[in-house]
Amino acid sequence: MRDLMRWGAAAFAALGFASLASGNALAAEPVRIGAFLAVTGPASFLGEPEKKTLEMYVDRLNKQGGVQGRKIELTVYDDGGAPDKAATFAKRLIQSDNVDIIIGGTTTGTSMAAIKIVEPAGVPFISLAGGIDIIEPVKKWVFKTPHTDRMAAEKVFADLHKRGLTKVALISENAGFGKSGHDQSLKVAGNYGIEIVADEVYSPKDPDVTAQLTKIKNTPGVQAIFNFGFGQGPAIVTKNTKQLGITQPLYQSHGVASKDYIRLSGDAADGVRLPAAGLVIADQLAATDPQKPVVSAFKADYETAFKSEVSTFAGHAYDGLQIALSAIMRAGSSDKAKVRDEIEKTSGYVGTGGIVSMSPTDHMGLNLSAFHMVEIVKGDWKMVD
Amino acid sequence: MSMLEVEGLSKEFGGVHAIEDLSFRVEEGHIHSIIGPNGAGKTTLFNLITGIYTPSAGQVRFDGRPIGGVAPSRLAAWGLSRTFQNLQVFFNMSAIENVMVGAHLHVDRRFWPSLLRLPGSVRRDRACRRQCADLMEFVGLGPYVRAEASSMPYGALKRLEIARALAAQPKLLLLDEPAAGLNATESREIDQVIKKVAAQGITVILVEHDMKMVMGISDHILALDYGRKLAEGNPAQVRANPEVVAAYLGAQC
Amino acid sequence: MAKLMNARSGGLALLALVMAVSPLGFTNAYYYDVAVGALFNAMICVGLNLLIGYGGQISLGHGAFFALGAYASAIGTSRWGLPPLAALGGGAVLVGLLAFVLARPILRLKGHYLAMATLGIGMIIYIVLKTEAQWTGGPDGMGVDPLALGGFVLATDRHWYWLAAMLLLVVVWLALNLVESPVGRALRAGHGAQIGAEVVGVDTSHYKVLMFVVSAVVASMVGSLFAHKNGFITPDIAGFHRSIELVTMVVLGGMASIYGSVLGAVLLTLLPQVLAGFDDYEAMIFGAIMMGTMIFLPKGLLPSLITQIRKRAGGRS
Amino acid sequence: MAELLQYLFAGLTSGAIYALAGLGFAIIYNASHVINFAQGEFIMIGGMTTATLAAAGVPVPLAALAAMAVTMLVGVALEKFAIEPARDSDVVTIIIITIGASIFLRGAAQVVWDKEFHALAPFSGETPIRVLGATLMPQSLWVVGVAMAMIAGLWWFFNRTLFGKAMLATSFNRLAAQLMGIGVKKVLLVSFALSAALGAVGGIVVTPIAFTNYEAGIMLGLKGFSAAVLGGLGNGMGAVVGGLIVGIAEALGAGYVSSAYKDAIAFVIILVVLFFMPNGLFGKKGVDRV
Repeated sequence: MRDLMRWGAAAFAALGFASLASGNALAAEPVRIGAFLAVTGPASFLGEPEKKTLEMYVDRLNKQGGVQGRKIELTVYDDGGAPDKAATFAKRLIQSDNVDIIIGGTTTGTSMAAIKIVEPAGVPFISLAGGIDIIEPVKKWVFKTPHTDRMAAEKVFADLHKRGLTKVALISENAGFGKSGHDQSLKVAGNYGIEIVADEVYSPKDPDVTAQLTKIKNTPGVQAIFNFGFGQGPAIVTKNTKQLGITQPLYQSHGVASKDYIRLSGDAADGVRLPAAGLVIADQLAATDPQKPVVSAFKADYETAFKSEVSTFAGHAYDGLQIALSAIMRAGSSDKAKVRDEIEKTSGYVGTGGIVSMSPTDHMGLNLSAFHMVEIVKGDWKMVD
Repeated sequence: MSMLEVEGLSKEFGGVHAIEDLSFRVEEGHIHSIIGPNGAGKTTLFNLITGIYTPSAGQVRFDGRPIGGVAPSRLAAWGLSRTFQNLQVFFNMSAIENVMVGAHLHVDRRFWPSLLRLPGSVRRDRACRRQCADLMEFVGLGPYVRAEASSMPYGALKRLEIARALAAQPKLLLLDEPAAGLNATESREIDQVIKKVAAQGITVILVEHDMKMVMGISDHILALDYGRKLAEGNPAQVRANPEVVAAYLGAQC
Repeated sequence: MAKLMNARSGGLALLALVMAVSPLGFTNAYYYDVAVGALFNAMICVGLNLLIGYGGQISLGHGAFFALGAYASAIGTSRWGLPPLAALGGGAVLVGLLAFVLARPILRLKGHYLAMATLGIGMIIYIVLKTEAQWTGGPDGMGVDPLALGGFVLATDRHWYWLAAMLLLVVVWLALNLVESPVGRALRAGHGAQIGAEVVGVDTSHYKVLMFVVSAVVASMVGSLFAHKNGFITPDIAGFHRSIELVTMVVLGGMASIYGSVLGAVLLTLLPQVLAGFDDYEAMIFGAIMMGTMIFLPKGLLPSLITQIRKRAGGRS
Repeated sequence: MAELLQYLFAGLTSGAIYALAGLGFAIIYNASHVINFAQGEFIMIGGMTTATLAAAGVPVPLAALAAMAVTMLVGVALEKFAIEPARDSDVVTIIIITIGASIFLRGAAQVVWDKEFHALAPFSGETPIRVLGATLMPQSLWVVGVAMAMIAGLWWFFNRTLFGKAMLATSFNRLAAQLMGIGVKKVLLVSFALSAALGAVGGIVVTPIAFTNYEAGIMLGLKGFSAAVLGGLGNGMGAVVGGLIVGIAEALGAGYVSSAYKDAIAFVIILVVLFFMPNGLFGKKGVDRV
């Protein structure tokens, strides 16, 4: 029986929990930043650069002596894009790792799940996901850095409006990002005099979407197609559109604002328009653009460090970290309530995503001017406005 | 009325007749043996009688009722039970549990009392366990009452199946080669068991290769060859039948 | 000692003891959170083991029943204003009916065909949950209110831990009752030798159907609790991965071993937390552990362990 | 008419991809009655190896050969170190082992490669072929053609070569095969090597259409399993027909019913078929031996 008890204790306690316990308090209390990101899973090409960016800058800052003489301690967990895992890791960051602030939530789903944890716990939380539900209605402790899917839709519709195209076919990915973008598109289309005449979806890993596009092609009056999704889906949509000989202009969302999309789509991407942050077209920004030095520097940093092209997602993480650290510096401590107040007071911060000015009613602080409409010409971005 | 009536029974597998136009009767209280060389269709016949196979033609009546299309589990409720040549033992259970499954139709098997372990249900189950232990004793498995089925030797498993079949309290018991793989002493013990079973008024159909046993205990014998009836009668008649001797006994003795 | 593991009272007492003592090692609420997840999984796996381990029927779709329970509670309480227990019960009844209707045709299938059919049903439910956004909130999921029982709100992980621990004891007790009853014997017999069971009067398909329903209902009820506890659910909990995870817990812990399921569920819930620091190597290590366990302990952790102990103690007892 | 034809083409493209995935399941099942849930990862490894080698300037045919070799090596290692030692275990145990293997291989792929999507140039250009107002990409014909060639090759292997016949014999009765002097271990090893190679080929021809990344095997494995079961396990032709049915059902479902429910429609069809044909479309009916 005594053996048995020992065995039971070993199984339940030692095997698991003992190894969970992490380091104790260090001599000089560090600033603890926690992150839960979709480093694996379908959103991994968002989460991966986010993680790399956070690690690179935290490392660099620590080498320079940290923040106000305090080291920065970064803890990153991989939620695989699963909301229930994200909730657990958020809890772990708050209760076990005692972080001062949380950056993360690569996807809207994981961010929403974590909100349930951070709000009652009272920990500042800067999400890196697009969904507008994250900050609307405003939640006391929750902020976000990327543009919302609604803004992307608005930017696209504004461009369509300008070109006099009003009848639009929507095709979206039947998963978090695409679904939320789809819903927001339907909501704001009317404001720009746009009528959605076809509405199709595809699954994230479909190898072929010609069936959906054929339906769109045969819908009378379609003047343009708008695709909301990320990953390989939009590239397949783009290729299939060309295959079917569809001549109406194709719009993509900011979810594909990376060279990967162009690489995967090949020639078919020519002429595709999409809203993108300044980071994507750093070299094309006017010299007077206040974002130019920031995005150029970040782009250079990232690309030298990782030998791969910078993406807007990496930029979201960069912005999140900068906003968090400057708030901590302004607050003069890592006191959670003070830091939260300072984040809310962020004003005129020039980031990779745009110029951020938050307020008690706006926990993102970006406006449509943060987006540029770009067109793909001969395999490269060309700024349209 | 006969306990079992088989009329014009045929079964074919992909064009091959395993049983062809077979008719016979089994009288109540008899020990009725079926003999024949390997592949004569004895086991197929058992599978037809117990509802595991559906006949290609003909029919089987048990206690006056046709069994066509009736599930084996219903037939068991009618009073039909059997053992298997290639064991059908529950190796994932203990020996006594095997026998207790045999008593399935006679225990309280309602879901809620079982789930909640109601006292009455527990008490009845204990009684069932005692009866099954007695049955094991009866077939000579006394030493194995606490054993796991997976740890028992072949001969014991044969008897375990008999005990399980008896626990179902059948009117008709079909034994498929109960003495196969047993040594002479064990065979004699099985002999005695079958006689005791018959003495309780249970009709027995026996498939067996051990001629000494068959001739010794049978009231009636049916000889099969290639799925057809070769001969029928009491042991003396069958033994004297030249076709049987040629087809089967000749080869053996 | 091995006998003690099998004996109902000894095993239950040990389980209770371990669950009572474990919190001594919990230094903060997050430990409770993980532990509650482990206990929830343990309950589902005990139910699922009745089907898989004792009944010999595989299911790659139980994640969907779990999710249906969760959504029943989420929709019932937040959209229709039902009391939580009514929503939980209603969900369980609906899932039970659904499982019952599906079970007959499905359980005629064998082996990999059955695996495919259950997988297909799980996927269909997953797609419905993902698509019917007006009810379920779509892929981004929906929020669920905390569990309030007659004015008492289960707000902290500590409360949840004790509730889950008590429920697990009840579930284990009920499962042990069932396994050792005539119903459980009939079920096991159908797995051991189907025809052998049929000819003594066991309607084997009846018991398979029964266990399919029972395991689905358990998953549904735990799903309801999970929804309240987590506060937020998405269709992912109905997905293929969730179903596979549950089966893995059962098989890893040991098929046809109630306590094995508890062990398997607890270890596999903790493992990703332990591996969280391994970054990119996490998946490799996880996969390797899964393979290694099944290769070297093909009967699962607990049964193999018991065999080992028996072997060691063999000479003495 | 053109519309229907376009849907059928779409279904054919996806369906041929699923069929290729399903074939791998069929081969291993044939030799061992094991369902290898890591089959999708074979496809992924084939695609990833070819794509990265091609990107590094290796000619595609050479890259493809290398990819097949690499994948075969993985397949053989999987059999040798994971399946062989557990050969006599329960079906479910082996399922869990192969699922563990798929997680392991996925994890390894993200370490060896990365998490990006990789593309491969289509073998015969990107000019769509027009048929009666519908269009089809040449690469789709490659996929269909390769699937057909594989069916033919497998038929020849299993019916006309001694070793192929021996493999079939092993699947029917392992003991008898053993008594006949057929090395069961060798048969298992070859079946894994063969299906790994097939998976690699599938991955290579599919990558120009659907791209590949370290997780690409999940979907392909799932659809391949569906195709193999629908067609009847162990029947190569069945797996191909099953794959095409799933692909076409999805395309027609997306076209005429609802694109949100197209995957569900495919699963409903599989379920209905299984209700009426418990061994799939072309599966052998198992007889209980008593």
